[in-house]
Amino acid sequence: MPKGKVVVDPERCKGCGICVATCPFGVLEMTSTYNSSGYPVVGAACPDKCTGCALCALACPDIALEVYREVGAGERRGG
Amino acid sequence: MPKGKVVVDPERCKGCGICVATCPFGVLEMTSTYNSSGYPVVGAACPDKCTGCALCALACPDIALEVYREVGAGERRGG
Amino acid sequence: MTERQLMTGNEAMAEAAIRAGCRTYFGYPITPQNEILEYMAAHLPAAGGAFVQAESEVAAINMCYGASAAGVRTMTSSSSPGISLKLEGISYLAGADLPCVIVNVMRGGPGLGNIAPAQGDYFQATKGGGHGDYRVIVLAPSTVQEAAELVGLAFDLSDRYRVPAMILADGMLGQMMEPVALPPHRDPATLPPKPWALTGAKGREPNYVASFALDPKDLRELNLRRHERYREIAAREVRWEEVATEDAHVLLVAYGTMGRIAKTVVRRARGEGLKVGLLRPITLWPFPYAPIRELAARVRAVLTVELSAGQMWEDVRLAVEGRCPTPFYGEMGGVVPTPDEVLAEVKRLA
Amino acid sequence: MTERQLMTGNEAMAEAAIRAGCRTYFGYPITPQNEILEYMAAHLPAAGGAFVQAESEVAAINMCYGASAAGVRTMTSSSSPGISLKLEGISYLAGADLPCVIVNVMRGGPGLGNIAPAQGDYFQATKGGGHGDYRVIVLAPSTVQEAAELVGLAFDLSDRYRVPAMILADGMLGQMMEPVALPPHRDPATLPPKPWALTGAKGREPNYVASFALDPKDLRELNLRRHERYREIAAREVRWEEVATEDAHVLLVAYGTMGRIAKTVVRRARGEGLKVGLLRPITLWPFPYAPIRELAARVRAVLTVELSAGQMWEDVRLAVEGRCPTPFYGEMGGVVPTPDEVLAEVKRLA
Amino acid sequence: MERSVVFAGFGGQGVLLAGKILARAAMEEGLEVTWLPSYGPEMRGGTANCTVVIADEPIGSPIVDRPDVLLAMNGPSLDRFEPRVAPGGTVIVNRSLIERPLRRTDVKGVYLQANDLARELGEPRAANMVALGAVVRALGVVPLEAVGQAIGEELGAKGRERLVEVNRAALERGHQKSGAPPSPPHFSRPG
Amino acid sequence: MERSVVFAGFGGQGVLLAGKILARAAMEEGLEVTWLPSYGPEMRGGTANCTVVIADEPIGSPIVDRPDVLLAMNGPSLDRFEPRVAPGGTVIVNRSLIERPLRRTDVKGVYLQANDLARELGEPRAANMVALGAVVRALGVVPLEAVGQAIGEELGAKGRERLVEVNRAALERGHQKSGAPPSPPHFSRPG
Amino acid sequence: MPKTETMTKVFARPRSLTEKKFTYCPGCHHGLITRILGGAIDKLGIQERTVVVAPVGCAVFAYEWFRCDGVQAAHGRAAAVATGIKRANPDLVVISYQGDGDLAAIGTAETIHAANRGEAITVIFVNNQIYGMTGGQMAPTTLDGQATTSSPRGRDPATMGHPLRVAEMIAALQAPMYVTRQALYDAKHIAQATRAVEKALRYQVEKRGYSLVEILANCPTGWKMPPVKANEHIAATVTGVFPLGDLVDRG
Amino acid sequence: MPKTETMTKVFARPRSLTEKKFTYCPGCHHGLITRILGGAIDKLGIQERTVVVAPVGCAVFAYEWFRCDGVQAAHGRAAAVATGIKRANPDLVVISYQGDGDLAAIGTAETIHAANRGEAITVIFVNNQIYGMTGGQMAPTTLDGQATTSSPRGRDPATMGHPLRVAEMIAALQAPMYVTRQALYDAKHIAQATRAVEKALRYQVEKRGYSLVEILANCPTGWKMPPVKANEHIAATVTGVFPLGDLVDRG
Ligand SMILES: Cc1ncc(C[n+]2csc(CCOP(=O)(O)OP(=O)(O)O)c2C)c(N)n1
Ligand SMILES: Cc1ncc(C[n+]2csc(CCOP(=O)(O)OP(=O)(O)O)c2C)c(N)n1
Ligand code: SF4
Ligand code: SF4
Ligand code: SF4
Ligand code: SF4
Ligand code: SF4
Ligand code: SF4
Ligand SMILES: [Mg+2]
Ligand SMILES: [Mg+2]
Repeated sequence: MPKGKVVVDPERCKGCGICVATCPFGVLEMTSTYNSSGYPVVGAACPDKCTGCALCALACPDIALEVYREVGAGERRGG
Repeated sequence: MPKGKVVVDPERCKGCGICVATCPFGVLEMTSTYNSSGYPVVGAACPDKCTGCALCALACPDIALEVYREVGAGERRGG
Repeated sequence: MTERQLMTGNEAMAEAAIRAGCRTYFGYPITPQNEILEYMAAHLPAAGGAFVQAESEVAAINMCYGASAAGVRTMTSSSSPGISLKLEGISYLAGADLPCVIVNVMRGGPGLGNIAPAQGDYFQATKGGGHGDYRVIVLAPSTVQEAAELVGLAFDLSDRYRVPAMILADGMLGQMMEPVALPPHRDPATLPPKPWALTGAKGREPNYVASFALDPKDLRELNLRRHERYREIAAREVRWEEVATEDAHVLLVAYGTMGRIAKTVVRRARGEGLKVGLLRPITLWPFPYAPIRELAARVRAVLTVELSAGQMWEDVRLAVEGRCPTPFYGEMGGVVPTPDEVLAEVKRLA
Repeated sequence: MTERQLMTGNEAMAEAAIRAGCRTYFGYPITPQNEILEYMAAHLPAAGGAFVQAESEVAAINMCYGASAAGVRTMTSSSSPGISLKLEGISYLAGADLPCVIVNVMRGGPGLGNIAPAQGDYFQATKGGGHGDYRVIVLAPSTVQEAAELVGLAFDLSDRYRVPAMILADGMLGQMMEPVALPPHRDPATLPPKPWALTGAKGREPNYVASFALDPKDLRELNLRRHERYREIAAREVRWEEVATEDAHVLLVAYGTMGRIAKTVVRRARGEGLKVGLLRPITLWPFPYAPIRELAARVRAVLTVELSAGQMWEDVRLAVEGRCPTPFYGEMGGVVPTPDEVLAEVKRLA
Repeated sequence: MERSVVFAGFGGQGVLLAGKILARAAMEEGLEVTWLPSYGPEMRGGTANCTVVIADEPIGSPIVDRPDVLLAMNGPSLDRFEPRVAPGGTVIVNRSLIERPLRRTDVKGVYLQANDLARELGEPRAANMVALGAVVRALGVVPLEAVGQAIGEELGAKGRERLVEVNRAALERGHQKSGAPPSPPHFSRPG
Repeated sequence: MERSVVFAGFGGQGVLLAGKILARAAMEEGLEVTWLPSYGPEMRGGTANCTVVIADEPIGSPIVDRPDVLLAMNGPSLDRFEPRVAPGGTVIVNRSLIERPLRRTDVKGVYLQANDLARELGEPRAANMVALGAVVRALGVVPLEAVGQAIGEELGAKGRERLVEVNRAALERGHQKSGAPPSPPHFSRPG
Repeated sequence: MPKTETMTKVFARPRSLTEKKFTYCPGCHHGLITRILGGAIDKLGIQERTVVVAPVGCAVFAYEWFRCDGVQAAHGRAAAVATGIKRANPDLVVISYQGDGDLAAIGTAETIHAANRGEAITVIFVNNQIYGMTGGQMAPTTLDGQATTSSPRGRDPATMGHPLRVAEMIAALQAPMYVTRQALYDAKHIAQATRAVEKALRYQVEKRGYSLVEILANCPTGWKMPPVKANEHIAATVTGVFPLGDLVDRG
Repeated sequence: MPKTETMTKVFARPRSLTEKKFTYCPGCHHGLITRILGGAIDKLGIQERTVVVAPVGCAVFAYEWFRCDGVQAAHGRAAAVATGIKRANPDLVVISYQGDGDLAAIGTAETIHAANRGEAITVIFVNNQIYGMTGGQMAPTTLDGQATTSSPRGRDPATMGHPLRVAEMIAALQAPMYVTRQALYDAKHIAQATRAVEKALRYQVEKRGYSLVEILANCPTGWKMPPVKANEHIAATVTGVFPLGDLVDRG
């Protein structure tokens, strides 16, 4: 498993939950933090499980996620 | 052959020639008479050949023709 | 007092239409008047009427044209850009002498603008935004109660004179709730007959409805007869409200939402001892030229206040004709002035 | 004298547009302006421009909106009912500060009316038939020569002020032929640049074209800036013609086709020793209020003559403001009065 | 100076073209001129007409309430326009299609077998040019040569030389014939 | 007498409904009342607000330049509307979501844990009713019972008795809590 | 049935038509279609409850040719007007008579949505591949290469597209009950078209829903062809682009 | 490619998008489609010659989300506006972004005729079966039985018709180069939709002509469904009415 990292932009996240449902590895969860617009924000529950597959980011309607992957772990890109 | 008769309303006829082309028996022809709107008017060249089949009237765009047929000569109607 | 209900202006206009015997409604969504359409969708079928969400405003007004030609009370509603699209149809209704009620819940313009309250469609409504020499009766409510009442009046006037009638409201009036005592229900069967309507040519000559007359002399004749009715309407149907005009030094002229704000202005001004009065046109066409002209002879200034760059202002100046100064105070783009802002302007004049 | 050609007003306007650098035309057939569309179909492609027969007037004006946003001179033409359909689009052009030339070859109305010459769309053109507080520059030619010249002017003014410009002609002017000396060709490449145009965001920030501003304060601001330009236009661009006004007792005010007929009236009146003059507005918006006001102080009456029920008449009365009587003579439905009919009216006044 | 003609006939008789050729000739002569057609759907199947005004100063109204000359190519046109002709004016009557004399006595009548004359020239469609010749004479402000010239400009695309020629011949024939004494010929049906 | 309230919060917090219930109660009390919402797309995801004006004579403007009472259900609403409150007026601050005290000193602050109190009542969505209770007290022109009654009329479809009940309880809780001393509590981050 | 001596009248003007002469050009199929409609109204006995909606186009006068109630609609909006009438009074039989500019250009939205809603109206669509009334401009149905006054070098598909096939487009919707394309270039096709018009009206009388009869018509004037040649052109060329026959019959 | 310690960024905001936050509701597919478009513009390197035409609808701000030139069109007229731009300057890449109310109701005529003329534009058609912006009224694409604020008892096909299948309608025309229907309810379909959008734009860049990408989108707010459930609804129900896949590919 390649190692990845997902970074949430809390001011862009609207807490829709789509990334949570999309991540095949259960990395993400809703938090009880609200951003300045009043939306609950998503966070990484178990960041270690993240493979950097970027499926979450591909599905996020608000481009609130950035995804990183360990160097050499493959070339799949979403942008 | 049943015997028919075709009657032209010269004020309705616009001399388009469609009836002339339609009559299977060459009954009709363009005349050199003009009506009050200035249109040349159609007439029966050989009225005797008319079968009363009404094809001319069915094709006339200006309802300028009335067709009669000898009693008992069949029931085909165009109206 | 009849029982009062808490309703938005949009809902009240829709319910009032049903109560006035409106049995066909054709509309297309647009903010800030969607609640009219939605109310009709929910309630008109139950009243035995037909509701159609049209594919566009153009289709909607032409459906009204058909329904009206068929003799049934009909209404459409929209907001500024949507009304622009209806103008050809309104001109056709006018040209075919068909009654119809059109509600314009105005918003900020031009173009897409925004959805805030505005009064930038006054010219369009009163001078005939569509082509040709026609007029529509234009009624401008300033409260939810009045909106409900004027809808009923619009149907009656429209039928009586065979002239389309428009309710010229705005986003604020459409969206706000106030208590309203609704008018009673009227059974369409009891409305005056329409012998000209397309009901099937049974036992009578065919009826034809058209705005078409190829020969200029015929078309002139149709126009002259219609303008005869316009003159009758102008003579009989002018409506307005006066507040504290008897001894006023400054006369405000304002309609609709701006008219009710002007009332607060008058109250505050009088509270401060200023002799300020208000004339609030209720019919924008026919416009209350005569009462304004009369008051203009007595006051020091006639201040027109509008949510526009100065549209009704032209009619006010036509009424005043130089008898006194005619200053103007306006806002645009959906900005609504506060009573105090207007009051400050009044003080400069008083 | 440049070589004169015999052309209809419609053809001359189309050719003048091409010579003014118009490189996109979008239109839809309607009598009495079809020759503009047909001329463009035949000649615009050869000039390197794009001609599209749109599916409707609505589509045509919105194609203009796109082409104008792309920075290319663009024109559409229609007649009364078709112009009504364009009003939403015209309001969008105005709201997005886009130049565009719109030709209205007016016909009898309202509704389908007929195809004879009329001037029933004056209000629509000058007061903003569409929604919101906007204006379009309105130019009213009265000869084929002037039609050709005003088309060029319309393009220039429209570009300079970023305000749509309308040529308000009528069926007679569109259909009649007169000798015309056409203006020279202008190369679009030599026209003033349009830094706001959508040409691809290369080496610069993106350009956005819109009439949209959700926040009322923003929309107000846009409107105020636009009205600033309107004031500039009103100050600088008023155009009119005066005939025999110096010593006139009766002043005729008439535009377009009616304006040229009025010239004959003035000639015949002077021939009979009557002191009659004519002020012929060339720009209907901005309207020549000031010169009319000035003359009103000197004459016994200002007679407005129009092919309508009295539309420009309101502007004339706004100009005169009670300084003298303002009688009106009008025709409708495509009827055009003869010089003698107007002369008879003048004699009643003189 | 301001002179006006109404060309009226049945759609297809070429009255608009005849008027246009006259207008072009007037323009080439340096005169002011307007040509105003009846237009639109009413042309189809019905009557067509145009009005030409020629003047030496700017022309006010292209609509003419009392034309100096009327060319009536068919009966309905005569019925419609005869009453409007200016007193002392001229009415050119296409006798090939019109079977009644003028009703008015205060105008001059010129009777011309326009269609027959054209047919004689081998070009039946040139009846309008025959009539135009008569108009030119009645009007008296545009030289016949200028009108002949204008025919060439209007019709003279490459390869149409014969058409131009026969039309000019028709023009001249009409001009010449209309110089004949103006007394009305005999009509079978009085008007 | 004319008193006005602005209800402001995040879309979904039920501020429009709270305002409507107050308006209905005022109407049932025979008063004049207007309810004016912010409307349209700006509601989605952004803030929502409504203005209620209550008076004993016809109401001129439903737009209020200086409201007597402000209910701020979230931070952005407080930021936006605090400056507009009439001097001497009251601002009800939903402390559950707002982490700053009032900036102004010429208005009275009422701090209320609206969401927490609602959660305690087992109906987290009733925070708006808790806050409405405080509004009713601050306004002082509509009896609490009338507002309780209006809740029933707004929400009381068949089978929703429990909902009505818990909302009434929330209303009373807010009313009662807002009676407490008005001194601002401690805030972690100053505003 | 009236007689002349021993003869019976076998063809006469439909009773549901007025005496007015048609304003169409010589040979124009609009007149023929009017006659067919009149005949169908007679046959179904619905003259007293029919409303004819006339378009803007050469058929603008259509409302006056029927001894039925009639209305003249704005250009392109006949289907919307028909919708308004039918919804206001479902007992009426509503005929929307439209040209190809009217129905397939400016009226595209109204055409498609009335059909998609399944309005219980009958649409008579006169496809003559040209704007007749305004002097022969290109219509959406104009053939590739066909010269018109607004496509003087012929319709160029690269910039103007190919002819729009309306019957096919409407047939693809779920609601329409009957969609057919007919022609009138000879007696056989006139008879077929007559039956199609009758069926379309019968479906409305039987409250089955929407129907559209597209008719390939001539326009001798716009096409600059003598009428007989124009009819031959339909048979030889036009039917190749617009195939004849029923596309949908859910009756 | 920027790095965090030893890591490479594998997903980032497309360069052709501005920094502005979307104004859409939580979970709304409009945002996702914007991101996909931005990615495709990046990939084809056409940012400096692209013009985005925004509709009236929830995507009204679309023109401001791209670092490309942009224009806001009147409701329903985006295809006409796009036509005007493209005809004025054929070197531009013109994207018409439209909702289903915009494109399939009020804009029906402009939609069909731009497609029929084969305008060399790319139409992104966001079919969310509802009028999102105005508060959830029925769209032409609303499913049978679906309740909306203007069909409170559910869409009744008897009076409101069945959902309009736009891609099918456009595919029946002769000019369009590429017509496809896509969805976004899971990663696989997002990837497919991305390729479709790229292809549509590539065809325009290659001057091949008109393309339309219909995207079955959600509207959690209008449907009154949480976003994840809304996506499931598309997979389970909406695709049944609107089948996915390419309808035309003449590339
Ligand atoms: C809004 C509007 N646009 C344009 C016209 C002009 N117009 C009249 S008829 C017509 C089209 C005629 O073509 P078609 O519908 O095919 O009917 P046809 O005459 O060929 O039978 C047009 C464009 C109009 N009257 N109104
Ligand atoms: C002429 C006109 N009519 C109506 C409207 C109101 N309006 C704004 S958006 C919209 C429809 C939105 O629905 P859709 O196109 O499906 O876009 P969505 O919001 O669902 O993405 C309407 C009717 C308008 N702005 N202009
Ligand atoms: S998909 Fe995006 S907006 Fe939605 S919860 Fe995840 S990060 Fe937030
Ligand atoms: S990158 Fe892949 S594994 Fe990591 S959070 Fe996103 S979806 Fe889950
Ligand atoms: S009825 Fe038949 S035979 Fe007689 S003229 Fe007509 S077509 Fe010929
Ligand atoms: S078909 Fe009719 S109009 Fe034509 S020539 Fe024959 S009778 Fe006359
Ligand atoms: S122009 Fe064409 S469609 Fe119109 S009446 Fe003449 S032939 Fe018929
Ligand atoms: S209303 Fe629907 S389409 Fe509009 S932004 Fe919200 S979820 Fe998206
Ligand atoms: Mg046609
Ligand atoms: Mg949608």
